[in-house]
Amino acid sequence: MIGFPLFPEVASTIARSVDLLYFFLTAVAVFFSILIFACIVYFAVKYRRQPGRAAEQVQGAIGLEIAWAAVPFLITIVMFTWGSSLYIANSRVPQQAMDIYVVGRQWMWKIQHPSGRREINELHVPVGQAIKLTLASQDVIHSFYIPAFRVKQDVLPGRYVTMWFQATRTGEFHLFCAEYCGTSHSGMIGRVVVMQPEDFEKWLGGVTEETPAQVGERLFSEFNCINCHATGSRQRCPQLGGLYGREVELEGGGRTTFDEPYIRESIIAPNAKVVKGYSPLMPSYRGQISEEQILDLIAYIRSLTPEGAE
Amino acid sequence: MSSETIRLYREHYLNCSYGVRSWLLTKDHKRIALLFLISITLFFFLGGAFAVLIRLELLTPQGDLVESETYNKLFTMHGIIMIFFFLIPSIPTVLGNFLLPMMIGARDLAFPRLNLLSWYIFSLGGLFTLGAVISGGVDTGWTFYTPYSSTYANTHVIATAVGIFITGFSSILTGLNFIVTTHKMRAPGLTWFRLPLFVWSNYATALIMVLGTPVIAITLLLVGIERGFHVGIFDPKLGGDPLLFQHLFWFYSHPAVYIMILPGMGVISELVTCFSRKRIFGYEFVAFASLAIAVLGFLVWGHHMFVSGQSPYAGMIFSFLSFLVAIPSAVKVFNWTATLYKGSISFDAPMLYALGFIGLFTVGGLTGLFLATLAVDVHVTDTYFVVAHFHYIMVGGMVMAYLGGIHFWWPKISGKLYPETWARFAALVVFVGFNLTFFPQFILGYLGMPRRYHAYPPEFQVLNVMSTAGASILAVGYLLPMAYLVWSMRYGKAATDNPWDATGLEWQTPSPPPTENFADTPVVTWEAYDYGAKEDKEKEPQVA
Amino acid sequence: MPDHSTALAHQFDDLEQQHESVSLGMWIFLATEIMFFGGMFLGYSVYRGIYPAAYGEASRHLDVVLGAVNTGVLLSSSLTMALAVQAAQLGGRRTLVLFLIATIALGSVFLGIKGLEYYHKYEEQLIPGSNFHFDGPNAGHAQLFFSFYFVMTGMHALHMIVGIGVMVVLILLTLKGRFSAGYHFPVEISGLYWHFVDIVWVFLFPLLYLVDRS
Amino acid sequence: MPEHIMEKKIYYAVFGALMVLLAATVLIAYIHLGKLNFIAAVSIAVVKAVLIILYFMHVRYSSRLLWIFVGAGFFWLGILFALSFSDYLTRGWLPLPTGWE
Repeated sequence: MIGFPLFPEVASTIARSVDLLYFFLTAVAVFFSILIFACIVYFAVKYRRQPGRAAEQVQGAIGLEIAWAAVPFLITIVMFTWGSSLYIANSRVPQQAMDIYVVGRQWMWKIQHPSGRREINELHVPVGQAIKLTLASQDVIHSFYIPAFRVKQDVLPGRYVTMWFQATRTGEFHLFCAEYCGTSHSGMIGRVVVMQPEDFEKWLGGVTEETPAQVGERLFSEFNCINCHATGSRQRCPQLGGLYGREVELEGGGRTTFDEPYIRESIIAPNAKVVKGYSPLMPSYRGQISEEQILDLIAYIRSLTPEGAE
Repeated sequence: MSSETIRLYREHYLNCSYGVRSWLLTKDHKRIALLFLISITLFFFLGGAFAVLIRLELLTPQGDLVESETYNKLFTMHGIIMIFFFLIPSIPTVLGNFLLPMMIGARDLAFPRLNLLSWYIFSLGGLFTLGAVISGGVDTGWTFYTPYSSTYANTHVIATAVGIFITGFSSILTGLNFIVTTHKMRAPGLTWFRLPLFVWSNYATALIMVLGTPVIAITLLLVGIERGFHVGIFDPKLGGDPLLFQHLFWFYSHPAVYIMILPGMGVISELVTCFSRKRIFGYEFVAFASLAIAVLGFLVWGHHMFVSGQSPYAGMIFSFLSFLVAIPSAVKVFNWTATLYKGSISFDAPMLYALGFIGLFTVGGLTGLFLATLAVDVHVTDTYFVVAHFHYIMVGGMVMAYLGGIHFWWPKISGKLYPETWARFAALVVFVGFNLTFFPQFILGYLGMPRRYHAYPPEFQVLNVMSTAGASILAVGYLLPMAYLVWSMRYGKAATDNPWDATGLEWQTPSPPPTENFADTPVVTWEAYDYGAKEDKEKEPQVA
Repeated sequence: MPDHSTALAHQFDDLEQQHESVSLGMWIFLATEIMFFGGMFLGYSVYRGIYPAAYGEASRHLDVVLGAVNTGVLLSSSLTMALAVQAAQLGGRRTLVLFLIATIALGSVFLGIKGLEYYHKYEEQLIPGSNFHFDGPNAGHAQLFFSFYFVMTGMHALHMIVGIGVMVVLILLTLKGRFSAGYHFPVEISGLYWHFVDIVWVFLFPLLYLVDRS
Repeated sequence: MPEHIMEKKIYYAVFGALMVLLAATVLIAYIHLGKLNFIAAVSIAVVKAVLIILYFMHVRYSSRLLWIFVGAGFFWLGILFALSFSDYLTRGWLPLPTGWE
């Protein structure tokens, strides 16, 4: 990789489309820069001060003023429309995306695969597969940035954000933290390793670690969640099996999707949104549980099947 | 010449009284302008010293010159000092203070005591910030993003925030003074559409200062409270929203960019007309473009937050509004260029700066479009692309305009001429050095080099070395004017009242002007930049 | 006619120009104050939107009676201030001083009641920070409400203290005979400032005390 | 601009109106109206503020320039609120995470 690159690698499905827009913007910028530079140089030479020739007073021209306000306006409308539609299109996560959880903290990225494999400052992904990242920060704001994929997302404390990408070629790419986060901000870097699916499977299988769902199951007892949420008891709290991804009705009206943010909120601030028919009895686990543990619990809850289905 | 000898004994604002007291208690806007000139020059070179250290550190990818902690403090202090203590006050408090009353035919600003107070407040805020620097510095970045600044940083956040908070009042007082002065103190006959465009642009700047600055004040106050008492206002652990800070911060800090550039645009309008001997092309459009920028500038702050977790709908609204603010800037550039058409152009040093400004501002403005475009901004935000873009606006634009203005009005301010050859040479050095420093950073940015990095991957080194080389040239370019302007105060040739043969009312006063500016209040019957009439008059045979 | 030459500053041509400049300047200053308080109002509103229940609960810990009485007191002080300005316009120095004293008195009553309320909050451990105590599941978000309560009312009270200081100076200047029917801008712009502080409270009262009382 | 001296009568009338509005705002707060409670509270506050600005602060009899600057302060406050809430009110619109604590 050492050398003198002038353009970043193109390694994701969206990279080309972003580059195309970038080339358009560059073309517009170059055109207008050259136009202005050329006019300045031409006028400066042609109308340089010469004895015997005075300046000719030109007051202005309404037509020109309208033209050079309207033309840039129209061009920016194109930029806006193109940029926004591409942005919206790029933020739509494909259905078949593989879930990977990321926790940022000063100053490292902790990454967790659904199979249980964990890694730090490295992200291994298979080529040609859409990857959906769910990210949280343990402390300050970070930003997950992979230049070769043209993706970047600030990672916030107290909230989940998502991003996705699909790598188009194998190789190693830079992973940066792009939001200043303190002393070792520039050390919060790593690499994204894109592998052939077979190699990726091999890599995944190479280590036998507990899967997040298994860790979550253990935490489920350790944090005494099981005392109330055990399968079979339905007096005090809702059944968790099979709820993931469904809409639930809330006490006091309203509905919400039973997804990662809602599960997280229910652990940290259980009584903010209580499912209809239940009382706000659950204690808050704020401060007692780490972001990674919450992600494990979510993985476990996702793995639960509805009662009686087993 | 006999007029020369008379000049020697004439009383003016510099020699009407002597001693430290006469300066520290002055209510004369011209003396206060010089007090500001001295203060912000000190801050400029301090901020510049930090910049030099940053560039030296980035010469090698390993980050081996200073520790990362030190590096973080360097770029933070560079940003804070350059933005709050140099760029924002620079043209308004120095050239604006000096020229605004003279340009509108007034004896002083509307509130001279507030004007002096503004300098004291500025100095107090500056001392606070310097105190924070000396006692160890601050490392949050000039943006003070929470919760890093409110909870995690171990440096002198509160002292620095207090310094900026105090300085904000200086900005408010200056803005208030300019608005009232422009409305109420114009000479008879000087209607709004006869005003020099420098006055329009300073008026627009003053509006932003007055309406934006209080918001940064309360924002920093809340950060201080959060940091001191941990009540949760910006702390997600206690239910706060860090993005609320970003909204409040950028509500001021984006318009603050226009505080920096608008007065520069005003200077350019004066310079381009004078050295082309022409009335400005499309006066009304340039004038209203200033006001449009001041208003639209308040509607675009969310483009700093496209990847921050802000709602994508808000992102689209802000993206659209950001494109709108590009239009008045484009209109200005086209009008300046058109002003050259059929002019009689001379290339004195101020004009070189002005032409440099137009070119660099064009590049800076056009690259701003990349950052307003949502899909591209996702990739380039928080990279060196942004760094390059805003330096093109602020250093390529604003500092060029400031230097051009200082040169142009130096004869009026000091009563002395600067050495023209040296000045042209310095202008070229600045232009070359600037481009070499910051153009490579656009490429670095699209390559993906994040900003605020103390160490970086080795493949970025070549471009970084170019940038550092440019910075050394740029440093020389800034030191040169400092040297010869100081030299000229003592050894320069005495300036005539109107060495550029310019039209503004300020040139109708003697150089340097007397304390009261005008012996009699002038009555204005002509348009601004009436160079045509001036040339015609000169063509008429002089009647003895 | 009183002598105007001492009142007219050298940079102005006449008193009318000076008068207009001064009152325009004051209004611009008030615009900055609107934005200053506006930042706090924005923070307050954002969290009220996110945590309506906690805001309702926390707000019920404030004393409506004291708040309403204080609003009445402050509105009365605005009346006396308006009358003071009128007295100044008419050149009545005695009435001017009396009305200024009345305004100071009412302002002090307001601050006294405010202090009493703060003291109650202190006793109830409702001051945000390490000693904050609030029953129920919404404690953390109630703390946010009280943070804004103290910051906003505290900033407001600080403005009142400044206003009272200004009025003391005005009284001294009046007694020295500085003001007349022709020259009284300082009284007038101080009045503007005082009314502005009143307006801030007009919004603070319902937003802080009456969030969810029904 | 000749100075306009208002009659005492007007001051008292405005003061009376302000006190009535104060009573109204307290009373309405105790009637359950749902979202209207908030709207009523803010509307009454706005009316009170306008009364104070127009009469106590003499803006009604002031130059157009003053009207512009009075308006500008509130207009800019409106910008701050409108665009900030363009974010907060639309965050839940997309199936994007809204996992607020």
